[in-house]
Amino acid sequence: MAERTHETIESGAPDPMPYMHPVMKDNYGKWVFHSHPKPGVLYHRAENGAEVWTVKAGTQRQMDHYTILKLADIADQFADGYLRFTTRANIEYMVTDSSKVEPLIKALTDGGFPVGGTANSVSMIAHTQGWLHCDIPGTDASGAVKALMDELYDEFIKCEMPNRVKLSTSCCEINCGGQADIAIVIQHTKPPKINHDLVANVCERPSVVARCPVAAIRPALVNGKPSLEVDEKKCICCGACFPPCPPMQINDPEFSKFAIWVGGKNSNARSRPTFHKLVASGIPNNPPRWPEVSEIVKTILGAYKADGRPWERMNDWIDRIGWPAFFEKTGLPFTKYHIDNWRGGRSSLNASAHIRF
Amino acid sequence: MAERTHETIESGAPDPMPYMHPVMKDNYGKWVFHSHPKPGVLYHRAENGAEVWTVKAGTQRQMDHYTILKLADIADQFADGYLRFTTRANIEYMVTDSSKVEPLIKALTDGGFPVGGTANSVSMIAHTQGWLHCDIPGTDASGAVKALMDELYDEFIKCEMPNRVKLSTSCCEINCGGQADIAIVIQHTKPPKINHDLVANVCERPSVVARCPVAAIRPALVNGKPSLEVDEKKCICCGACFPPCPPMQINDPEFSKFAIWVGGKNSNARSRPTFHKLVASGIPNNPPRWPEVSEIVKTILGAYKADGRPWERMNDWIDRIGWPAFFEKTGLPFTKYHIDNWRGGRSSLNASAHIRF
Amino acid sequence: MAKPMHETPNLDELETGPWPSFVTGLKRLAKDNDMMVDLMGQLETSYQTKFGYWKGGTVGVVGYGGGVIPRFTELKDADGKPKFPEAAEFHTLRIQPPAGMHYTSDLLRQLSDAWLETGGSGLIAFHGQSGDIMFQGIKTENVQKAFDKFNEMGFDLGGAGPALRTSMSCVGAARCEMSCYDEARALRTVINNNLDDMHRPSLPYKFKFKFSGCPNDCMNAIQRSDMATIGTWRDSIRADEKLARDWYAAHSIEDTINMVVNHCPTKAIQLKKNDGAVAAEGVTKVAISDDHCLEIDNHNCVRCMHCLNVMPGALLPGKDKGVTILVGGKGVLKIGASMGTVVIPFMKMESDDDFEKLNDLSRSILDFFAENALEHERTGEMIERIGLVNFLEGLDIEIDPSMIVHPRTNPYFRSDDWDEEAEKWFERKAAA
Amino acid sequence: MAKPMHETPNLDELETGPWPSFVTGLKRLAKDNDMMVDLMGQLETSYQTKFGYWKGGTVGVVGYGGGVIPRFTELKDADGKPKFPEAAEFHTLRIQPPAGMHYTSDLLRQLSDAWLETGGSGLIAFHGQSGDIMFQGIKTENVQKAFDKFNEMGFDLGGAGPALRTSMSCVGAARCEMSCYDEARALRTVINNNLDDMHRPSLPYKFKFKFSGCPNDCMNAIQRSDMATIGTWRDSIRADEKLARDWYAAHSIEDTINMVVNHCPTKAIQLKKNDGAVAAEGVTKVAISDDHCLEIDNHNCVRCMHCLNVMPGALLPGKDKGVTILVGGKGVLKIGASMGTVVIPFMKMESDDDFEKLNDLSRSILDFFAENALEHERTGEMIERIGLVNFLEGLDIEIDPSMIVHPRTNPYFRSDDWDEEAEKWFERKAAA
Ligand code: SRM
Ligand code: SRM
Ligand code: SRM
Ligand code: SRM
Ligand code: SF4
Ligand code: SF4
Ligand code: SF4
Ligand code: SF4
Ligand code: SF4
Ligand code: SF4
Ligand code: SF4
Ligand code: SF4
Repeated sequence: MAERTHETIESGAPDPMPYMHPVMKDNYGKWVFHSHPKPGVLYHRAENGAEVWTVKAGTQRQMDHYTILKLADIADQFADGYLRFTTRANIEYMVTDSSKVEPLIKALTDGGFPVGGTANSVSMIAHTQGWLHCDIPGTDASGAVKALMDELYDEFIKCEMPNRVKLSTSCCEINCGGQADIAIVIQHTKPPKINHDLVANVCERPSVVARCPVAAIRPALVNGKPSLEVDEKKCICCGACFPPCPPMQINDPEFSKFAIWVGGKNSNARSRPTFHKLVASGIPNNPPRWPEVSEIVKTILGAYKADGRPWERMNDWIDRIGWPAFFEKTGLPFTKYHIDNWRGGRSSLNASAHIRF
Repeated sequence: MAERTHETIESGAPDPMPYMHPVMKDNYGKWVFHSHPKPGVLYHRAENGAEVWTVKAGTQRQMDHYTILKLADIADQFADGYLRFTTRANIEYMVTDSSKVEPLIKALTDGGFPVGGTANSVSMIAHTQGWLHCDIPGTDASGAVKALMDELYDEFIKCEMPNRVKLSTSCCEINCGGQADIAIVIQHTKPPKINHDLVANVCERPSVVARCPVAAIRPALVNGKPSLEVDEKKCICCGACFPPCPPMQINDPEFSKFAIWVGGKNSNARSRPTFHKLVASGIPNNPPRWPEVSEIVKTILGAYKADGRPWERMNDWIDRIGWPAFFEKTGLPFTKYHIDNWRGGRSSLNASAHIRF
Repeated sequence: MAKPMHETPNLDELETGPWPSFVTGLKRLAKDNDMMVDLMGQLETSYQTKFGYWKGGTVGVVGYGGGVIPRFTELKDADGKPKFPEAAEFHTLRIQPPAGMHYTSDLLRQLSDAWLETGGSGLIAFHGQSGDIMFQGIKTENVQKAFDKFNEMGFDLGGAGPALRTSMSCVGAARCEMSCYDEARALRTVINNNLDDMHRPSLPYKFKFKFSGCPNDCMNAIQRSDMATIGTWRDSIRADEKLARDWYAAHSIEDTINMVVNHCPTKAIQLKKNDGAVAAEGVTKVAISDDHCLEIDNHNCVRCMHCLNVMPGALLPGKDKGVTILVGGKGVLKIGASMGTVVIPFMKMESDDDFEKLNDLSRSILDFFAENALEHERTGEMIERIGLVNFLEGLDIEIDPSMIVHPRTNPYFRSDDWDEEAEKWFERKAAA
Repeated sequence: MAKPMHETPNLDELETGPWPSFVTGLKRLAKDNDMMVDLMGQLETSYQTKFGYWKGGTVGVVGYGGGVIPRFTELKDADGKPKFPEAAEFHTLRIQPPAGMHYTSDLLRQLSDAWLETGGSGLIAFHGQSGDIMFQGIKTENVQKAFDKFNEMGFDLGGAGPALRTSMSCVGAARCEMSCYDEARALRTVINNNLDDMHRPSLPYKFKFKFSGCPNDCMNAIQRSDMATIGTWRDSIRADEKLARDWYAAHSIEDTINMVVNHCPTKAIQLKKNDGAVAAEGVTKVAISDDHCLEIDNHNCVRCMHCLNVMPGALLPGKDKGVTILVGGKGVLKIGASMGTVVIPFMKMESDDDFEKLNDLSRSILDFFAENALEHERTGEMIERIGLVNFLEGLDIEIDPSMIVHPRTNPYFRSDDWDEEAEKWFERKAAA
């Protein structure tokens, strides 16, 4: 390593003000109105009448140098050199002159960036690392998302859903992608295969034992070496033992399947935040385009779109029609796995005579 | 014992038909309408136009021979010799001639039986054995109920509550009285005192250990004899160890207090059935009239009566106004004990930004 | 008899006030009953010391292992002699009442007379919380005699201990338009075919059945019983326009909205302009005035009963009636109180066959409980331990989304055979 | 550079379709970047074998214990040599973005240029799920150089490992009328005063803060962070009659009922006849037409945001603004996912003092976590283990009924000192 000339400044999170569009800086905390002129466009007005139009476009999140330069150039051409990213890796350009909106949309569209993702559209999928970078992934996240967004392209550039739709994809059950209206998460279906030769050196055995949520792991001597042993009857294949102990290989090309969860909601609008619920599993992990996943996601979105009422999020819709109707309308099979048998699962059982017929 | 001449017939639950008022028998399963002509009176009409008026009155549940004869005589005089009891130990007389309603009411009232308990009144308190008969009671049930019904007499004979009000009283935390709009349950506040001399002979020690919900009991040798030991830090004074092991005396004149719970609801009307929730505790166990209990019950009923809307049960009312308002309106103190720290308690925490100010 | 009364200053206080006084009753009995004199002595002591003085024991009748609650006094003097000897034994006989708790005056008198005649205290509770007639206060020596007398009259002991317990059914079909099945018949079918488990306690712990004719659940069955049978219906709510108009005439548009429409948990009932059009499939439509009608989307109605309760007769349960069955309700020991949860969303309850099926199901559940519960474990606790699915599989009951409020929220399950499980569902759907 | 591309038939498939393709981006980089050539080789292999090939390790920068995610290939030939040697090391630098993720075009270019210049792959993710700019793909030897360059530009590493993590705040005050406080300032106050815990990981496990300007919670803070700071207000919802009338003009009475009124979780908002009377205390009243007005009972409004969302500008947060703080949100390990729960129902967030208090509170919570959590235990799990009350007492926070959905339903508590606890409440009430 070359000689170091710089001394670290622990500067932390930078002040955004130097990078913020002047109209936002000037009216910081003074906005009073917004509307959705068209898909992909937001309009905000401040107390003093100042106006800003935001044009929002999808990106691939993992961007190369040249894509970044392209996005920067568009900012210079149309948006006074300012932009921001949303929490879902969409890009937003702010303009104070409404006449710039359409040219900006054209530039983005021509550049390959779909304009949309606002209001009651399907926004970009929150996703994770996958085979590109993580050490424990069961699938690829960027690839599955690219494939799925291709299919949902129309729903991104139009606002035709009952309310906002937030999707996430995660490449292991740790679920860094989070709770969502529809969450797509890879799921292991077989217990880990243990490479006993490595355990002694690589794993902190007591802490691995402690990690298992069902106490399925016991210390054991295998071929005279200290190793670990899994009670396969107990094991729920959660994969929690793998990160701290890679010789407990949980990933398996055949036995990693996608599961789909619906009705997660983080906002406090109307109902309290709620977790997403399992609706489908056993879906093949089928790169490069995972068509079986797209199929089910589209089926669910289709049912929601057809039947949901304005402002009903996915969970609100299902609350209104009931879970039996959800399975009916989507044609998804209801299995014993939908019935929770984890700690506290009792609270999800129907302790009432409330039944729809 | 004298020589036995009878051979047991395992006859089980008797057929009610021989004891059922003819109008009910004739129209069994064919009723189509009811109304509430006045407090204490029900009107039912059958498909074929047959009519029946029911007059309902309170009793002391634990009745002596002479009271029973009096009730039987009233049946003969006004109600064709038929009667029934409700699940809350109220008595019901059925008459097919509306002109008999008022004389029947008069006879009951004159006889000391309050007519009421129907519709949106406060019905009789479901209660338990207490010192009269149980082997583990912390208080008396019949006495506490008599004292409280004296205070609630007016609410029994009138229908002025937003909806039906169901009360219960239990003489230990086992709560044979059950979930109720307002439940009054004695509560121990100190760990059991162990009479070590008796444990070895009287208690099945392993099963006592297994009973403790917080694993606070350990086998121990005391003065050379096998006994039990309680970790007083862990013990939650639930009393579960006492029935199988009476030398673990949990009852204590000073440290048994009343707790009051509200919002339990068993019917499926509107919301699903729900459990009652703790609102007050530390209330002295003060025979013979337990005035402190009555005071709080009346305060709660008063707030509900004033603020509840028609058809709102206690739980519906509180759901609408929120718990902070409940504590505000009743003036009851909110303490750390209201916050559940038992298994699964997490689900009762406010995991949202939904807050009333 | 002539034992003088003890001083009972505390109990005396309970003779004041308008509510019927059990103390007055006890005193009246004590006039010619020494047992009651001494019972009052002990009870008064409890009021003074705030202590109970009973302990259990073993008392029963020939051939039965339960049904009597034995009570022996622990209130003794220095020599170990009971302070109130006449009430030193004060057992209770639990006797099952006619289903629905119907009585004639004669029956009441006969029961009460028999009680006194056979040595009972004269005190009877109508009824205990489990539904028994509780004959309270008798000495060991008289227990058999009293039982025999009741048994001759056609009455039988109820449950106690780790046994099938006495059951309760609501007034239901006898006098209630909400009733969706013959509750009394169901109770007698289930209980009377399983009396062995009541009279010879050998279950892991108690087991209770309760029967309510509709989801108003006047028997608190979901909360208080291991197996709750609740009436319901599958087709559309029936409406009576005349009664609906009558109801509206006595109320207002605001009442209709605030008291009926807004309380529907699923917004299945709506106030609509009266357009005269016919109702769509699955919709109950009833005019409440020339201007307005109510429309109920029955596929979204959860049979909560509220609108039927508010507008009695105007709205009535459908005709395709039956029951929902929930399992696992119980009190607070030791995992916290639990409500029953749905195991049979719907089952017809009309024909002899239907009742036979209910009987078979009850027997299977009792058997499963007997074989699989740990000692002193209630059905609800057993299900909590083994999981609902294992319970259902053990009973060969098919799973259904009506059994849950929502599917699982955690990934903690092992799904090797997802496809086979899915196949089962598709096969059932295809067969339906 | 001139390493030839590997065959990537699978990845190539991801170049079709309308959505921007990361594969196209990778390929473009690979043209003049051998690391990317080999990265694509390994990634294609994963697509074929359905296996990941990275493992972790230890790589960092001088003085810091975290912020770099090291990745070493495990895809090796028989001799243990990497099959794709140029991508054998492929670390990520997590860099904290400006709060709210605002950029100028120049900044973007500078960051991207610096990344290439210092040996980075040219691949950058805007942003990771925790909010970092993820500079993905650099060899160990270049890590320090790249960091130094970013640091000179005013950027710092984010969190990784058992440490304080990079935070996120919504666009909020910068462009949103719902915003109830200065989110960016709050983020920078809390994070930048606790950088030691970020850069030198020594907490029991990770700790995340997230900041949302209102209960819409666009940062998913309640679900995704150990401490969520959510904007709210205490006084009445503000109304703008002009905008309300505009909104109504574009809608209808049915829309008003179905889209606004019926979705209010507490029925706090009602449609009323426009009687011209003044609003009662705590009531927001706004005409939407000459005939009708909306009335909001603010004491019963739970600040869910729904009506404000549907009628933007017509209804706005009140003026007495501040934040609600929830603690304990986290992912699924190992007790199942948990949401944060309320520990501070309301706290002003305007003055310097207010921000100082937020800073103190954050520090106290971090300290309590550091001292009391077990290894690899998140805050939510710790609270689950020790109980919310112990957590609150440890932090000297007063209990409040807003912290719960309902009081306990079980009698499993020991209440010796009920009276003292009650007294505390009465004293607080008297003092208030
Ligand atoms: C830009 C962004 C914040 C940021 O700093 O990055 C944002 C911005 C806005 N959100 Fe959001 N939300 C953003 C992520 C979220 C998230 C989190 C997420 O996407 O993962 C949520 C919670 C989702 C959930 O519940 O699971 C979220 C829940 C809402 C809601 C509540 C929706 C509901 O009914 O449940 C509103 C209210 C509304 O829709 O009017 C809202 C409203 C808005 C408004 C209308 C606020 C305003 O007045 O400006 C903004 C317009 C967004 C649009 O594109 O239509 N925003 N919003 C985020 C854009 C993400 C994206 O690119 O799609
Ligand atoms: C990179 C990122 C996904 C992404 O592509 O965006 C990510 C990637 C990883 N997460 Fe995550 N998590 C990322 C955001 C999250 C989030 C979302 C958030 O922060 O809002 C969560 C859910 C919220 C939470 O904190 O619980 C999340 C919950 C986890 C967990 C589960 C923690 C739990 O208590 O349940 C783990 C497992 C662990 O920590 O042992 C984990 C572990 C990991 C590890 C470190 C796995 C490992 O043991 O090696 C992954 C490193 C991947 C890599 O090679 O870069 N990650 N992880 C996100 C961080 C990027 C960034 O810095 O901006
Ligand atoms: C007689 C009795 C059944 C029996 O076989 O013993 C009975 C009889 C009726 N009940 Fe009940 N209920 C009876 C106990 C109950 C119970 C259980 C209890 O009291 O412990 C409940 C459940 C309570 C709970 O939820 O905790 C109960 C919940 C209802 C409801 C639902 C109320 C609600 O809105 O939640 C209705 C519907 C109504 O009010 O119109 C109802 C309605 C009725 C009707 C109107 C049914 C009818 O059409 O005839 C009967 C009139 C009762 C009256 O006095 O006003 N009955 N009812 C019970 C009288 C008890 C008493 O003396 O007070
Ligand atoms: C007599 C009665 C109260 C009353 O005055 O009405 C009663 C009295 C006793 N109950 Fe009960 N329970 C009575 C109905 C109930 C009910 C209500 C019901 O059956 O609908 C419940 C709640 C429902 C349930 O079964 O969980 C009930 C839940 C309990 C429990 C808690 C069971 C649990 O799993 O949580 C116990 C404790 C036990 O069984 O070990 C218990 C135990 C007892 C014992 C046997 C206490 C003991 O260990 O000695 C009491 C005998 C008192 C006595 O001297 O007669 N009793 N008990 C009720 C029975 C009368 C009858 O046969 O009609
Ligand atoms: S979801 Fe799992 S595999 Fe994917 S980035 Fe997170 S920890 Fe890694
Ligand atoms: S996969 Fe999960 S359940 Fe199975 S052994 Fe590993 S940690 Fe335990
Ligand atoms: S509540 Fe307790 S003390 Fe009272 S009867 Fe039931 S078991 Fe006995
Ligand atoms: S009172 Fe309850 S908690 Fe205490 S030792 Fe006995 S069983 Fe355990
Ligand atoms: S449960 Fe239903 S059927 Fe039975 S009495 Fe109550 S309201 Fe009538
Ligand atoms: S019975 Fe059905 S329609 Fe009527 S209030 Fe209940 S759920 Fe609504
Ligand atoms: S959280 Fe609230 S303040 Fe922040 S961007 Fe979303 S809507 Fe606006
Ligand atoms: S913000 Fe308040 S008034 Fe508006 S919908 Fe939500 S709870 Fe109701």
